[in-house]
Amino acid sequence: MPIQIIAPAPFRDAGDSDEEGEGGVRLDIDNDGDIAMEGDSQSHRKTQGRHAGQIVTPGELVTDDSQWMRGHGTYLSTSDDGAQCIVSSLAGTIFKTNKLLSIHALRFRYVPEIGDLVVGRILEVQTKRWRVDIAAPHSATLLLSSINLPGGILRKRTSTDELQIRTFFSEGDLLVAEVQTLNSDGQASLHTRSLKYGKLRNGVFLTVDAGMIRRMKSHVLTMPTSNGGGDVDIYLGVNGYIWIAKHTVSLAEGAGSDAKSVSITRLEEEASEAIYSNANEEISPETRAEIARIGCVVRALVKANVKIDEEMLNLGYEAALEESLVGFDWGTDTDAGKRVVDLALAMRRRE
Amino acid sequence: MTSALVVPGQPLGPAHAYVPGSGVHVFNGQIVSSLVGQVVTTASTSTSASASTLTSTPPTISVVKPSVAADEEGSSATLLPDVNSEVLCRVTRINARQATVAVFVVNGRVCGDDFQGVIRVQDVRQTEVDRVRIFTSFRPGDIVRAKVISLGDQSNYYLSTAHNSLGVVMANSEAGDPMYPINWREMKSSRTGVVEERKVAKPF
Amino acid sequence: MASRAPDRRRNNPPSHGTTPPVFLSTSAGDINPVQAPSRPPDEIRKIFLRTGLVSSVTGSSFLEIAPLKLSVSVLGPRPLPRTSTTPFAAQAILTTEVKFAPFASTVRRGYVRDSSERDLGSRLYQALVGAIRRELYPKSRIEVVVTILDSEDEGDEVNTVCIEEGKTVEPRFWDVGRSERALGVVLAGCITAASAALADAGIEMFDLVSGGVASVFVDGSEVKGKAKEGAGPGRRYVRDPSIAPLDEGAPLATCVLGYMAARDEISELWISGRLGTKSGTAEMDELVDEAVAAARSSRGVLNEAAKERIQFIVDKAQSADPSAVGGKDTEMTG
Amino acid sequence: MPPPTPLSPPELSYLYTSLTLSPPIRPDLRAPSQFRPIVAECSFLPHCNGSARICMAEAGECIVGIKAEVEKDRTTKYATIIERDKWIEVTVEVAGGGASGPGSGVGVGGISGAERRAVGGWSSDIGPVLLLTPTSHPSPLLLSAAANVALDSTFLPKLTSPHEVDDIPAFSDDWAISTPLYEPATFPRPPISLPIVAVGDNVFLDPSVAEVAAAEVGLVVTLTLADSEGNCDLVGVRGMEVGRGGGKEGERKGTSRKLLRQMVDACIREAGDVIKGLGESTRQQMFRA
Repeated sequence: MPIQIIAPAPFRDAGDSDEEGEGGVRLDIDNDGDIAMEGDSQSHRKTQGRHAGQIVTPGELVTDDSQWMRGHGTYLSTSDDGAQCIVSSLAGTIFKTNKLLSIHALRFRYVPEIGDLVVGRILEVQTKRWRVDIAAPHSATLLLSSINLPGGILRKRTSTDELQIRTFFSEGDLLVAEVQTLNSDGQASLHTRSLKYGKLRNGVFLTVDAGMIRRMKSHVLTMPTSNGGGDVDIYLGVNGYIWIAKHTVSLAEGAGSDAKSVSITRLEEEASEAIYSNANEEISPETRAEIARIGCVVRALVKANVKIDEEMLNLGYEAALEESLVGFDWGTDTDAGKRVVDLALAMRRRE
Repeated sequence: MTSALVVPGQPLGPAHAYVPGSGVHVFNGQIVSSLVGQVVTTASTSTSASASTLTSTPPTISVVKPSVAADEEGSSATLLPDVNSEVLCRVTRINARQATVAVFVVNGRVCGDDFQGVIRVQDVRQTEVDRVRIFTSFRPGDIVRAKVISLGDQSNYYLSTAHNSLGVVMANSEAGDPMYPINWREMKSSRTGVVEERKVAKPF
Repeated sequence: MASRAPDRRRNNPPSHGTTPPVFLSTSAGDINPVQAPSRPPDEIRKIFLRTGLVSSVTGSSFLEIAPLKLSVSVLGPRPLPRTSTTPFAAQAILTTEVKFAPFASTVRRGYVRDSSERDLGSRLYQALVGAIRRELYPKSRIEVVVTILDSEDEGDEVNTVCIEEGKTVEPRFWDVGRSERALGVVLAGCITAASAALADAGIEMFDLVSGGVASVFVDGSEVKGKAKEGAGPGRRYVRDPSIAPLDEGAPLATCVLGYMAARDEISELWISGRLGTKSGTAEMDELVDEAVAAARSSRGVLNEAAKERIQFIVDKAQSADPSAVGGKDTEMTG
Repeated sequence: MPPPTPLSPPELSYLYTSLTLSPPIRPDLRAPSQFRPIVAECSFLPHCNGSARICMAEAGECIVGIKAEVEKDRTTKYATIIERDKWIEVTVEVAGGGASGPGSGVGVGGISGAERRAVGGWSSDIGPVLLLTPTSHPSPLLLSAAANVALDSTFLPKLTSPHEVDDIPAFSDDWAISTPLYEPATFPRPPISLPIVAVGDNVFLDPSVAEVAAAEVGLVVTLTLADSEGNCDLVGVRGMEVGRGGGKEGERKGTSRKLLRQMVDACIREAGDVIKGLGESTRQQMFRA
């Protein structure tokens, strides 16, 4: 059968999935790292039976217990008997930090924060800057002065660079950058002034919901793959844009190996020629297959509502290999994704 | 040397025997015409100095659409400004940073529609760039000879007058009288004798 | 000096007066549609194609195939409109527009483009866009405007059930694809004429695109054209079919395509009707081959028409006495 | 809405090379002739004679409603009931203006060209509503699968007045005795339009947006199930606009006849299963209801 036709299934609410164990796992993931949770079990009950992780909708009473403080996604209201109560203003899950109650929305747009690693796509080229789509409410800007210019950091920006702005980035180009500043209306300004950042090549792009990417120490992962695929770089943009590419020896690493001989300016000069090239390297079919497989793992995790981090990606990839999803099995077997996620979650629990 | 007419898609010869010029493209190892016109082959212009390199350059082959008599409009069909094109333009707007112009002649040929361009303050002249002021270089209505330095953004070509031969070639004074150039930065009204400042192109 | 910006919002009258055309004869007999003489099924109708008739645009052409008359104007490459939403275009943006004149068919057409005109426009775009070397014309647009002055009526009267004194008179057959066939013939003409106009405009192309149409019929008892060898039982192919009610019944399917003969590539394809697939694509292949053959025939005319005006200019330049050389119409069949 | 941002050159060239490999590697690891799974629902709009909702994970969602009306004959000015087994026009209008992006309009045309069916005296309006994710374009498959299911689930009220041409026809109110537009187990079945693209020498059914952007040639092939043995009839082929990204300049500008055969052939092989699958899913749901 070349096509799978699925009959519509009635909507399952969170309670149903809890019983099946899936939702429970998701709850764990949502709340780990939240230290205040466990010790607070007593006060849980006081929030009218609502517990962390439970889904509330806008206008729904979260608690009328006065010991709680109002956090993001909630507002104060007066209940019928005149008592102050906290009401949700978002559809999302309840989250507690000490005495602070906040609601994390189920779906939301990415809100940039300083220091975030984001993957973006150039929307427009202007005289001295680019407009970059980073899945935020406002498009970000990247100033010509915030990129590495060919010829090294020490070079002065000239008017020639302005004329050649399109040779660095043009419409549609993908880049990885860091949020440098935010202006008053939340618009981000990016920079790529590090050899870690810059134009993206040698891979595939996919988007997920910004909420599906867990914030980590590092959002650039290098993953060894099987089947002769070699190393694969994964740029997990905090904004939900993901780039999966063949691992390239980054210039910074290259410098580390023979840093003694190459001065930093020489390095910059050598780097300059290549950093804005649009040409891909030679990529073997094996690597391409593994890149596609990782892409499928990401999609499967997102579909199962499992947040993506380094651990889950590694486990998911392992599970995909264990399910012996070689070649094109993944494509013909539409339940493969679900099995991989289940297996990955099981492996996680074991650890 | 010219020959019979060819049409787009018509093969002209193997790709290794010629250097593709204008109006042709390469397909399947063949030089193929992209235009209706006459085939022109020019022997390689390499001078005797290059005789040391023994490889002789094959002749360049191009297809040229014969130019129609000047009275026929539309002959300037495929005229687009390119980098290094010399253009004539009329100043439409000025502000402190740049002069906006409408390009109407490209490489000596009148184009059907005006192309919008800008001359930025730093591109007005070669020396003492920091002291240039747009208001003392151009006024709206001036006819300027300029060179294209970049295709620019979606709406503007970037032009430069940073050369002696480039700059205002025709201008009217504030009173509306034609002016003639008196030096490289001033023009004088032919009627009132009032002198106004311009970035003047060196007359031939 | 550049002229002031032309008024593009309305159709301006000519700046000088015009004289109504006077025709030699307006007798009723001439108004009747020309009855196409019977022709072999593998021969296309005579094509009249000339370029360079409209002086105010970059390139133009006029095409006549029996009742179909259309004119094509090519404007550009010209600057893109200066709106804030216009994106940077590294290569030329092609726009195609097809419009029937209000008087082009029996039923009056409105001035606003209807869905069939928009559809023809998008197909014409498909046919041409690959052939133009758009990368040579950055930051510009090329506009192809087709005006259909006269067309075979694609009306539905054959399919209409006639009611005479309360009795229903069934039509002899149900010509399902009639309106499609009519549009197909128009599209093929548009493609050929637009290629000629683009060539006339001096816009660089990889190849000229010519249009071709073919229909497949069930071979009835009275065989006018010889059945093609190996075309399956009782299949008869007609190149460039006419739209007028056909004696032999309705065609099974019609194929229209834009064809680049020098590269043997099909840039636009449109098949409608019903073809069996018991033997794979064999039935379709036959039909496509016939349409390609029709396109090859019209390519001959297209080549000549594209050269004609240039040849005239060359001759004029070379000849001391320009009046000795006259423009000669290209009228030929494939 | 601003025009969709193009893919970057490295993305296109990566995709192009992956798809031209032998065997090709699609970004989602699908086999070349594998479709994305679809969710199909039918007969859920109470005011329509037939309706369908189709969801595809990435290509979005489409709702189609079919409303049958008695139409007055243009020439006679009488409402007429034409004998069954005559063809009538079905108009398709896309609400929501999905008129931008590659592939738009194709699916619609592909259906309207093919979908002329025996519905005496009825004029059917197919009104699809596209609920799309912003990055996707109206996939011809999405539209035509929705139209297919909607047509397959369409019922018309029974005609009660005698067959008199001068009369305005009268119909029974009883939906229990309504007749299906497509009688079960009769042929041909409602058609389906399959999008297919070619990259290099490989052909791909149901291309994703990125694959369309990298493809060199695109077609929409409309087929209908002709008999119970699974043979299909080809009822339409149309060109589909593709991005032509990734390839080198001067290469393929159209399709060769060999490639055309290859593409149509791939569609013919799969169409029967797709139509049967959709039909089964529809009948199961109708039966349950």
